[in-house]
Amino acid sequence: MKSNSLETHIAGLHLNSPTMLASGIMSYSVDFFQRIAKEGVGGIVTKSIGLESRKGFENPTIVQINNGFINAMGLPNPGIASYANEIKKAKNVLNIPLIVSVYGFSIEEYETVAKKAINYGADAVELNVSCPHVKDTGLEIGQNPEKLFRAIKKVKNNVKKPVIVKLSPNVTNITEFATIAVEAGADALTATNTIHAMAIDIESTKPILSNIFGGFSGPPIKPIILRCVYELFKTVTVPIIGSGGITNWRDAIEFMLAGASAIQIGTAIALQNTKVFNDINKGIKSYLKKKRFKNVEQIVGLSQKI
Amino acid sequence: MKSNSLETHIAGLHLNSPTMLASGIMSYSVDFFQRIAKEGVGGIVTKSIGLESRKGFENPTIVQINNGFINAMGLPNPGIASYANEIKKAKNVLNIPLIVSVYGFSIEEYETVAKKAINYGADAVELNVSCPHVKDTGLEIGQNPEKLFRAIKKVKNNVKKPVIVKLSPNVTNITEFATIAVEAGADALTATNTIHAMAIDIESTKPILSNIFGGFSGPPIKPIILRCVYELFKTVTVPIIGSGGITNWRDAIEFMLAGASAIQIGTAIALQNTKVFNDINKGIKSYLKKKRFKNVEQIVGLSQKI
Amino acid sequence: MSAYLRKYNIMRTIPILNIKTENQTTKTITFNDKLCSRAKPGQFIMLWIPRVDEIPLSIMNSQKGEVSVTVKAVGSATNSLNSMKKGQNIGVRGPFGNWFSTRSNKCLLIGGGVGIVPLYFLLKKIVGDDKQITFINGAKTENELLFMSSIKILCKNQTILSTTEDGSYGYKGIITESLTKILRQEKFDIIYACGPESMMRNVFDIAELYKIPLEASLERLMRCGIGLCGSCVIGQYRVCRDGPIFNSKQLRKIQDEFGFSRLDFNGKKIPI
Amino acid sequence: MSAYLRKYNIMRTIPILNIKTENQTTKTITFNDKLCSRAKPGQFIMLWIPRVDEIPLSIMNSQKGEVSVTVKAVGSATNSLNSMKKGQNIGVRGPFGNWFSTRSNKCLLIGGGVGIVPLYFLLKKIVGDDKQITFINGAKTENELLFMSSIKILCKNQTILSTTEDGSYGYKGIITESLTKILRQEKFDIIYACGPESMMRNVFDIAELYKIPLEASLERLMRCGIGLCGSCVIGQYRVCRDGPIFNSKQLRKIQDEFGFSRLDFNGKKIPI
Ligand SMILES: Cc1cc2nc3c(=O)[nH]c(=O)nc-3n(C[C@H](O)[C@H](O)[C@H](O)COP(=O)(O)OP(=O)(O)OC[C@H]3O[C@@H](n4cnc5c(N)ncnc54)[C@H](O)[C@@H]3O)c2cc1C
Ligand SMILES: Cc1cc2nc3c(=O)[nH]c(=O)nc-3n(C[C@H](O)[C@H](O)[C@H](O)COP(=O)(O)OP(=O)(O)OC[C@H]3O[C@@H](n4cnc5c(N)ncnc54)[C@H](O)[C@@H]3O)c2cc1C
Ligand SMILES: Cc1cc2nc3c(=O)[nH]c(=O)nc-3n(C[C@H](O)[C@H](O)[C@H](O)COP(=O)(O)O)c2cc1C
Ligand SMILES: Cc1cc2nc3c(=O)[nH]c(=O)nc-3n(C[C@H](O)[C@H](O)[C@H](O)COP(=O)(O)O)c2cc1C
Ligand code: FES
Ligand code: FES
Repeated sequence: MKSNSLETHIAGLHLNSPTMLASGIMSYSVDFFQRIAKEGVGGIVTKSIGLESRKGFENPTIVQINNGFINAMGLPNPGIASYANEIKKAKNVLNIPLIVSVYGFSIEEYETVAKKAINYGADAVELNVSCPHVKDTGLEIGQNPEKLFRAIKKVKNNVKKPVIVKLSPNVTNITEFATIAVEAGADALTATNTIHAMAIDIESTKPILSNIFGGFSGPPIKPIILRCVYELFKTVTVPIIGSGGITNWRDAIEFMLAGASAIQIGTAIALQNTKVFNDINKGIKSYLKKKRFKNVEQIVGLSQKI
Repeated sequence: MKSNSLETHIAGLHLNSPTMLASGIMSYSVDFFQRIAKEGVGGIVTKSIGLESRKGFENPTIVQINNGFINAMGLPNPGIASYANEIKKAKNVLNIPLIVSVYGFSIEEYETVAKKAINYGADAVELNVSCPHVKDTGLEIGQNPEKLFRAIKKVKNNVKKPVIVKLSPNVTNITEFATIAVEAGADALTATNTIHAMAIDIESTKPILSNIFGGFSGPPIKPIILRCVYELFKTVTVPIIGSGGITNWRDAIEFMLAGASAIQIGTAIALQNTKVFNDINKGIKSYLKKKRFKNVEQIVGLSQKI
Repeated sequence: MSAYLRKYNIMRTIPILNIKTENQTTKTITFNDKLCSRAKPGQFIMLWIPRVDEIPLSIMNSQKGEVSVTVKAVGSATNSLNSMKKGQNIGVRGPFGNWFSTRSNKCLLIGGGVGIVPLYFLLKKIVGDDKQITFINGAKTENELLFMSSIKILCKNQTILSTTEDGSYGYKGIITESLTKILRQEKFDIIYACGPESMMRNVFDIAELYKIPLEASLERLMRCGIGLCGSCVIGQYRVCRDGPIFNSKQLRKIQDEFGFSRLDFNGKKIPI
Repeated sequence: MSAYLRKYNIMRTIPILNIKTENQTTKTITFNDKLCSRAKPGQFIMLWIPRVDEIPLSIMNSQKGEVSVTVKAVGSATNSLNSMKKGQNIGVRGPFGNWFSTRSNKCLLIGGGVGIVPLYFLLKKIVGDDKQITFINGAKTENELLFMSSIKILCKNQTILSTTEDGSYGYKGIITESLTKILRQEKFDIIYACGPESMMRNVFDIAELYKIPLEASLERLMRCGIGLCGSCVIGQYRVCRDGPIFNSKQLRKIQDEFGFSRLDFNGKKIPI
């Protein structure tokens, strides 16, 4: 295998570059995955998939505030049975890791969907225990230590592939939940999902999102999520995947210096379009060269040494 | 008394306008309070004052990220004994409410400082139980339900003036803490303090703030804090003072529609300078006129009706 | 790949300036918006009806800061929009997406139903440019043929071929028959199409046959409008961001889906 | 009220380009920075020494993208900065604050110790402008008189009055004596002053006596540098944002504090 300074390893997954597609972003179509594979994406996380199909919330499901977005899509997804075809097709045409994001309305649902996703060919699952706007899934589990533990444990016991847990930043102490996740068997952590937020239109005096509340993503949240990653790196030994406001290679480096082994890109696809993966990878490469690092793994957590 | 559409009432305090100076912003000098009084500030919250004087952290104590700031001043303050003169002087020269912000390293310290502040002439105290970067005060109390209750109760039992509690957004569920604060006797809530965050310099690979972590303020946090205010208005009946990223009159209206009876301005003083109070007040007035509201109190919480 | 500027996506809430009834189901709504008034034919907006819905609509006209959309009531959002009054607030984001090219000289515009909205806008923009234009519009019945009187004025030196399925106006039949008829006789530099997807698919197949470049305006479910959420994906493209206008080369890449399948609100592929 | 642009306050980390030793305690450090290279005399920067401190420093010179500051080692940050090597990274925010006016014709510049830094920058900028300039600099002893050789070249058609307390160079005595002496003989349109605050207070009192407009560059503890934190407040002013240059009218408003008291790191008023 040719040596590549951007190679990264996350819980046994081998990524050609540390830039991944975040869950819920353009993630229904394998054709689109192929498009960004050409841009050098290192791994792909699908839309969060549940047991049954879901329509999601009425529009508006997203609102832009400065250079951030508040979204309350409401987890629209075709359900794991329908999505099986996409997973199979993806495994046929892609040669980068495919991680299926999984949510459930109960611990059992998490387990069932995760098992099916792996059976259909997913290289790993990412448990979305942190969706801030759909009732009875996501946060209801991600903010409840005991449920969180049991959900992860159950999935771990039943799948043979890596289990990544996507944490919520909407908690008093994220390290507490990270510790629980790792104790329950999480092979890696994604930090984090979006931050609970809202927007009001002053002309109509009404909340804009149909769901009123949504999850805040993009550049505004970066300093908050960076802090989460920094705290997590101090606390856990499993790899951390950074997700929150990463828009350019500088942001990516900042996250890796804080302790992220890889990073996920969401909102930046709207802000910078699909070339963002390539741009970031190129930027990281130049940085490594300029600073005389041999590979990207050398900078992970480096800012902790002070 | 002349009728004024911007008049607001917060727990017995009478404000000529709903725009207040947030704690910690230019708040050592009464001369500066006079300067912004000319700009129409409705009420002033001082720097958080403790029992003893504190030097604060080494520089850098603040770093700008886009249009937000992360600060870790470390609560530099002269201590209540030294600050007595400023309080007395302020009461002599200002005819707007002076609210002394109070922090302590123990419940007793909160009580002592609050009592003294009121004795020296403060019109109210704002309990800072939410400073995100100084150990053993602020968040350590604001994130601990039981301590929070006892601290507020103790202060309430010992001062005859309004007690405002400034909440932290760095919690899983802010309404839980709000409920506790109100049960303990809080006359109003300030929502909120800054959000825990950090920044790393990629050239030196080091965290920028001397304290590593700090509190994020300014426009980026607005949608998050707005959500806090909206949730609080649903939960408590005491007045809410909004604080977080308010930069112009549109932001101010958005907060009031969400449920804030008044708003505090911090970071915008750097972004817009001291005229920001006047600009916001003028903007609110035009809005009320255009929308045919009689006074600003009519719009408080209006967006909750959907 | 279309441009995307942050300010386009910040919602502006503005009062409705004017409402015009086009026929029983369709109204034209006009409002002031600087950004949208610079939109080009083919671009669309996301229009918010407060606390009801937010839907994509093609821009029908724009001039001197005023922007119009033409809305056919087909469901709850469009019905609710069409029952709004002058002065009521709507929210607008956009303009989004790419636009029709305007380089070619001998143009054929073909639109069905409310699909002629962007073509009408295109017509207005190019009609003065010394081009040779053939405008084919079609609908079920006469009063569903939109903007007829304006189109007649605009096209007084050009060709208009109207088609109604019931023959109440112009040719009786379906619109693609008119297309085939004319292509047998004449060659065009370009075809612009908008309308029901099955019709556009037919137009595509015919255009391929006659080797005439096509630009078709596609519709898909839209949520974000800016290429993020995936609701509008077709093949490797996002209709909101990489479209809504697709040329023949692009359409060939998505010919398995174009006219056949789309994603529903659940992100599930369903037949069209 | 000075301008403040967001980009000025975003920290840039850059390598030290050059270091020049001025005397035993003082060095001049040069780096590349576009924004600062457009700074005007009197403006300052916040300079970050990674994981050590961040301190305010006047800009000493700027040209063609290169910027210099001159630093006297007086404590931990300045010592640490002065022991850095070429190529090491520093962080820079700024330029901040207002600047000296340059309208007047007959100018007197008076600076003590490292306080002549901004005056030297001012001198360089105005010396070619057909002005009549008197430059008074002072220090304890000869080798603390900064930039002497450059100043001599710059001022070859102007007046230089140097003063050392020990008489090792120029007049023996304190700098304000030189000022009084010259004001008895000559009238000036303006006096520019920078140096220890007690000296500047004396300059102020003398300037008031002789009714000559003064612009003095003040120093206070600085944290944010942009008018937010209150560390640098004097009366109603923030030295970082409303200053650091204050004119006679402003100085009169703060005469109870100017030269007498300042805030310490605790925000407590202490004597100067
Ligand atoms: C780029 C684009 C331009 C359009 N231009 C026009 C126009 O100029 N005039 C016009 O009348 N209509 C236009 N439409 C269609 C219009 O958006 C739908 O008619 C409208 O959204 C229907 O909403 P509803 O709630 O009234 O109907 P519903 O009952 O909710 O749905 C009826 C049908 O409308 C479509 N639809 C519903 N919601 C959406 C959505 N969010 N995005 C896309 N399609 C949706 C679906 O096919 C659905 O089956 C355009 C659509 C797109 C994608
Ligand atoms: C607008 C302005 C321009 C300045 N220009 C220059 C210059 O061109 N060259 C130069 O050598 N010095 C300049 N200084 C002074 C310089 O900032 C201090 O010498 C330096 O901060 C001392 O830091 P230290 O850690 O070495 O010393 P310390 O031992 O920390 O302090 C020594 C003294 O320096 C001052 N000081 C310390 N920290 C700060 C701070 N954050 N802000 C302001 N003063 C502080 C205090 O008076 C303190 O008592 C300027 C100061 C200001 C406010
Ligand atoms: C439109 C949209 C949809 C999203 N859907 C999901 C989802 O289904 N599951 C999930 O775990 N995260 C979802 N997210 C969160 C993103 O994966 C990502 O963690 C978050 O947006 C922060 O990263 P960013 O700032 O790069 O966007 C979604 C985000 C957006 C903006
Ligand atoms: C430099 C700075 C210092 C602050 N100091 C305090 C403080 O001492 N006590 C406190 O309760 N809040 C303090 N805050 C928080 C502000 O009062 C305010 O709640 C927060 O900054 C959010 O509002 P903003 O976005 O308008 O700045 C400080 C904020 C800043 C930026
Ligand atoms: S509507 Fe969201 S990607 Fe097109
Ligand atoms: S240094 Fe903060 S206000 Fe001047």
